[in-house]
Amino acid sequence: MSSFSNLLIPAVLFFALGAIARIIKSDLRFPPDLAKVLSIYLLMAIGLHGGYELAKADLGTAINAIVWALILGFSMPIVGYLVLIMTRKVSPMDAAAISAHYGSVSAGTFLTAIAFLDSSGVEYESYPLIMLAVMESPAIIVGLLLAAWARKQIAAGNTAGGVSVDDLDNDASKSNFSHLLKDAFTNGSVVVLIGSMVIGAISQPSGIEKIKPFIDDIFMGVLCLFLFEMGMEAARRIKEFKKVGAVLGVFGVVMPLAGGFVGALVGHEMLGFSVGGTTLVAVLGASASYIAVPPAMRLAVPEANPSFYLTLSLGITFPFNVLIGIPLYYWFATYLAGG
Amino acid sequence: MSSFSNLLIPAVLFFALGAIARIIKSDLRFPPDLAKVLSIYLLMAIGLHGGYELAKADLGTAINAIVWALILGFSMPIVGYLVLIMTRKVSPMDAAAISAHYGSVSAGTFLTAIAFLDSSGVEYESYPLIMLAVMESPAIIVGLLLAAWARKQIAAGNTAGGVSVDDLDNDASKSNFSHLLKDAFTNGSVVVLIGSMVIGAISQPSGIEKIKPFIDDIFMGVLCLFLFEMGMEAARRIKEFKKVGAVLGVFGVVMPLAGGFVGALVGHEMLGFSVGGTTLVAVLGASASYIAVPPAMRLAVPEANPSFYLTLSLGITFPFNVLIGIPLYYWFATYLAGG
Amino acid sequence: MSSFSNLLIPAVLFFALGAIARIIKSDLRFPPDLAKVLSIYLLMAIGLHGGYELAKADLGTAINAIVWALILGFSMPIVGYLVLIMTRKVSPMDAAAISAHYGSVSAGTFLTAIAFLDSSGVEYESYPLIMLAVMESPAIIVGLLLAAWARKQIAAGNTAGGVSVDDLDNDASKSNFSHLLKDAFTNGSVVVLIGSMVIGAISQPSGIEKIKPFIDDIFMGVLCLFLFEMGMEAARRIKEFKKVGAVLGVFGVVMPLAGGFVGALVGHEMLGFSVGGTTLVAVLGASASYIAVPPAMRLAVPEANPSFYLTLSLGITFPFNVLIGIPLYYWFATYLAGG
Amino acid sequence: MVTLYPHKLVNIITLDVLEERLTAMFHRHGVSGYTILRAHGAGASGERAGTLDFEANILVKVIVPEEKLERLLNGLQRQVDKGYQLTVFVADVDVINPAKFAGSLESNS
Amino acid sequence: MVTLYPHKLVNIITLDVLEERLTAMFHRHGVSGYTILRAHGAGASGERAGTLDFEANILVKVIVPEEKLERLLNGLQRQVDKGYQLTVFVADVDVINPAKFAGSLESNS
Amino acid sequence: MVTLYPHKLVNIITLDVLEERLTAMFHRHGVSGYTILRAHGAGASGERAGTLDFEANILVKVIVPEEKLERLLNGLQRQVDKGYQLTVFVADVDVINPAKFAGSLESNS
Ligand SMILES: Nc1ncnc2c1ncn2[C@@H]1O[C@H](COP(=O)(O)O)[C@@H](O)[C@H]1O
Ligand SMILES: Nc1ncnc2c1ncn2[C@@H]1O[C@H](COP(=O)(O)O)[C@@H](O)[C@H]1O
Ligand SMILES: Nc1ncnc2c1ncn2[C@@H]1O[C@H](COP(=O)(O)O)[C@@H](O)[C@H]1O
Ligand code: NA
Ligand code: NA
Ligand code: NA
Repeated sequence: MSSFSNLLIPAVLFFALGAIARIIKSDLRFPPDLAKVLSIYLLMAIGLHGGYELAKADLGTAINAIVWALILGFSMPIVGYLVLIMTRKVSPMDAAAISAHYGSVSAGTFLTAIAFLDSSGVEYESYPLIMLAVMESPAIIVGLLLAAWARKQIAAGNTAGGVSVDDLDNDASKSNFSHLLKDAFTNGSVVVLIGSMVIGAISQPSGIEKIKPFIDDIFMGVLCLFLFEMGMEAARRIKEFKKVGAVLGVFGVVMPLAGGFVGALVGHEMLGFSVGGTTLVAVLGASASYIAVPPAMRLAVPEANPSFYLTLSLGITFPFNVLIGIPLYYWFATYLAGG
Repeated sequence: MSSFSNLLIPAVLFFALGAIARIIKSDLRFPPDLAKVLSIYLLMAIGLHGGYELAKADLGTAINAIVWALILGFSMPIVGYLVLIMTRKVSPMDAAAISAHYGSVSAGTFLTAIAFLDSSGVEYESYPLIMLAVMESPAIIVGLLLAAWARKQIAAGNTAGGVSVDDLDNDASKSNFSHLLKDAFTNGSVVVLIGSMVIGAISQPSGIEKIKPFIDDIFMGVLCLFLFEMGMEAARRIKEFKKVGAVLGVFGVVMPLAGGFVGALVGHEMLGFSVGGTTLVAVLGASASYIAVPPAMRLAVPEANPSFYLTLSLGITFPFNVLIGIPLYYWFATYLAGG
Repeated sequence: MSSFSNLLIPAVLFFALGAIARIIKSDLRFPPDLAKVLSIYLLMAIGLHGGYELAKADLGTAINAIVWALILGFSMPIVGYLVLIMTRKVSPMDAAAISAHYGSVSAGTFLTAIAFLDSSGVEYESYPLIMLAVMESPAIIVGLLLAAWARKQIAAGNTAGGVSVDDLDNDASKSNFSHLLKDAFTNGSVVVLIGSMVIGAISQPSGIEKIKPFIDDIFMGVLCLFLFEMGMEAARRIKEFKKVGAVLGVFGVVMPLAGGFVGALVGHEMLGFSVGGTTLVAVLGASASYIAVPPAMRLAVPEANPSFYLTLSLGITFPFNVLIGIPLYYWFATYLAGG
Repeated sequence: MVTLYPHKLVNIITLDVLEERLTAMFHRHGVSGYTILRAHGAGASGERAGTLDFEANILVKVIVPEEKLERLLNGLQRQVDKGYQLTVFVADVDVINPAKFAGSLESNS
Repeated sequence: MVTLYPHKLVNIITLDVLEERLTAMFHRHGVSGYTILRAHGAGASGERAGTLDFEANILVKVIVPEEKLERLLNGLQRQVDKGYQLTVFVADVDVINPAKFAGSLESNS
Repeated sequence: MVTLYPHKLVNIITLDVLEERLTAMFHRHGVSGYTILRAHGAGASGERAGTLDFEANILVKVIVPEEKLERLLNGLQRQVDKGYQLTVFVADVDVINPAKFAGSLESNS
């Protein structure tokens, strides 16, 4: 099938339907807690599925994949930060918060890519899944480090404000940097995903068999519902494009392209994955988090303007990846495999 | 099977259980958002299913069905309005708001009819589904037109109150009648239903195959849960029967009977449907909306007393159709087919 | 398989994951209404399943099972009350409220036991299910009676406070003891469970067939999600252990052991069940309610301190049963069968 | 120009499971209506996280004309005396439509 | 020491379906923001249990400096005149950051 | 007759993700409890629709005796200085049970 036929996958069509509903100003509203429940379900299902597969996988390749996930997760925010600072369009705090989103990943985009590969009949390895789990946290940590560094620079010439370690009023469990690190690893999404992977890996096969209908059969339908709502949220955010400005808008497209390119190279060259697996690693590189990272940044980098990072990750990069990026990364993975 | 054995269908039994729970004053409460989530799911599932079927259907018949859906949707509220005005029991505003409900349709009743036909092993066409989607909006529009007309009549002798076009304080996006029309078409239920139909029609078959377990296998169970809650809501409303009075109460039974009769004739004579399809068109004619229309009337006809239209559509007509109407319309469809 | 391999059942592992998430202070939060929706689903599914099975069952055995369920449900709270009074650690009101929880049952624990038996390939009768439904109410009634008796004792020397029958200000529908009894039988959980059983028993088989995927296929997965959340709740409660004190803490382990022992004897000796069925009756004896009884006690015994009964039933007995009790009762049932 | 009429707003924080008990009392105490919001929180009796039925809070708001305040507070006090935990606080508010708060729930239904 | 600045808190209890209508009005009336809570309740028009879309309540809170109160109340009164049921009450509150309430939603977006 | 005792009700509108941060502060500031309601809204920083975790609001209510007000407001002001967006307003309320608000959360747990 043509690599652009992803537009005829139900998951992508529901994403578009959500966006259209918002654009025509429909009064359709999803209940406040639905997105949360759906994302807990999706993380649980991919975790269980992935853990089950990984228990049968090759340890050496798994470790290799983890190492490369860490390298991507730590390096991409730094690159993003430097690029953003060079644009001179945002403060250092904003640059730190934005770039943390790009080092992390979007499970929604990843799952859309899986739906795309499935409907194209392309096989893929299960290692990218463990990379997904691993990549949630490092970017948050780098974001915090960059923000702490930027804060220190600012504080050198200005003693007021900022989360500083010696601040008397701080809650002991928050102020300390080591506690911010802990937060990155006890993040709800990370716990559900990694916990489910472990359960998938160690459960008796008969037990897993019993929950298969829940995690496999209804999975695609639940994903459609999730992307339906996310389409509405993305369209709400894209309206704020003008606040963000053209330069940042371009960043929201170029950054995933660069991440997808690097991810594909890692998948193909370093990890020796098939076209499907390479596409998935590209998607990990390209996608920006909009579930786990925004609340973490709200809490840890209150000085950053959320309009910037939300509009970029949810309003620009997410729809770009879903509609254009995924088939593009797939095409590139095919090119690499053929080269 | 006997045409009254619908009382042994789980969906109908759960409706009854909900009503009983309320009548015995159980402290059972469903969370506030559950009905909303369930109805989004049901609309999505029937939309996808119907769109998929319709993509394979005959265009001429489909257009014919749409035309007749429009005729029913536009004419029934007008008939209802005239009857209500003649009873002299309600104001013109109330008559407009009530009759809009009867021109529209109830997806819950329609789905119960499908469960009834399924469990009786009766086949049915997929065209009534597109009629369901089409009939949501016209009735809302006619209701608005009737209310505007009534309001004008009242305003002729009384300058105070009412939503008038030249009201300075009105929100530009609301006051204008064309915007009220827009609201009828961007109504949340309409967007989910029609959007899902389009997706069902244009998606790749392999993609639809992947979401079948979500939209088909668990469908009846979700419908049971939905009707369980709706049974509770209907029973809560029926208590207000005394406020509504006997004449209106009779209207709540006669109107669906008339609509079911007309609908069956349309299904059999005009559209040439089988007994199953004819039953479904009868149900479209008979049922009154209690999801999409009440909020629209709250907003557009604030002068109407909601007790009237809610008690009639949810407390009287809905249980009447579920318990008695459906087997009756089926019997009538069988009679027509045999005649 | 070894009787302690229950720790490798996904349901048990998700319970543990929830507890761990809380212990490592993850920011994972489940939406407020999720537990409610999941427990309505679980009660509906086990009710339907059980009713369907029971329609095919032997009436004599069923009645016998119901009688023994009543005996257990009425006698266990009395025993618990006397033991608690003897410890001299709690007031009579607290003793009444706590012991009501132990006479009742925990559907979550019961379902985990079923998952355990399933994954061990052990067959079981369907009668324990009807016992589960029957045992919800008697314990509540005994709890109310014990509290009324204790209140009377206290009032003999003290005229202030307490829910007394002649209290002028009382709502007529609450103050009267007969109304408190009514509450025990119209309790939401009881209505869903018994209602679904009746529906499962009287529905046409073709109707039940249509809802099987909803109540069977996805059941284990939903149970995992429910236990995931309950693991978090249990861990939150166990922190309050110190408030409860060692003596009560011991009660929270000894009471289920005693109840499990008695239950197993009833299952094996009186009802002649297989090892699987005997294990389930033991679990009914051992488990303490944390869904239906706590709200009932809040309302009817406001003088009792909820910290006591919540910490005991949810924080101590529930995890004890899930992790240790179930395999132990199974082992004991095997022993009885072999003896 | 909109005229404002002074009234009393009685707020009650209590358990979700007591909702029906309270609203039954409101029917007997001649108030014209009530509004209820779901809440969670913490106090002397520990945390009420709101995830399970038995530890969810509600915040109940009842607006009454000054002359009905005493009777309502007495009714609430009696509930407290019976052991029900209510956190009660009263504020001054001005309403634009005093007729709305003069009626009673009983006469409506 | 924190300085407090007197303001007015306008509370509106109404139907969930009117939310967009009200917020559109706030944009036109120069208020700086609003906060909305979901609620259920009962009053002269019967019970609003909150389980179905068309009978859920909201409690809307708008803080305004005293000089903007009249204009906002007039706007609300006009909605009532049109038949929309609003339960409105006003309270005195003190804010720590008066600049926040001087702006308007329009100028933000 | 029920006696009423004047207290201060501090209201804070902020982000859901800051809840734990605030409640930790309450434990340190000697308040006796708090009540939290979920909300959505809009203000200078745009709309917070409440459908995604990172843009849901909460409305926090803390009742304190007058003498504890200053300390609590100072604590809140310090959070604002650090960049956290808090919308704070204070109202006068009367309570029926002043003993309840004299204690502190720390001493409870
Ligand atoms: N000082 C306070 N300020 C606001 N809400 C409170 C306060 N104290 C108690 N509450 C609320 O009242 C509920 C019961 O409090 P308590 O009876 O003290 O445990 C708590 O869960 C809070 O929601
Ligand atoms: N006296 C009152 N105190 C608090 N809320 C009220 C009062 N009267 C009415 N309400 C609220 O306003 C809504 C509409 O009231 P009504 O228009 O009187 O039916 C009710 O559903 C309640 O939420
Ligand atoms: N004037 C106001 N009245 C009521 N709530 C407000 C007001 N201004 C802001 N808020 C609330 O405070 C939140 C943050 O406001 P802001 O920091 O101005 O964006 C908003 O989302 C509203 O919920
Ligand atoms: Na990335
Ligand atoms: Na109709
Ligand atoms: Na028990």
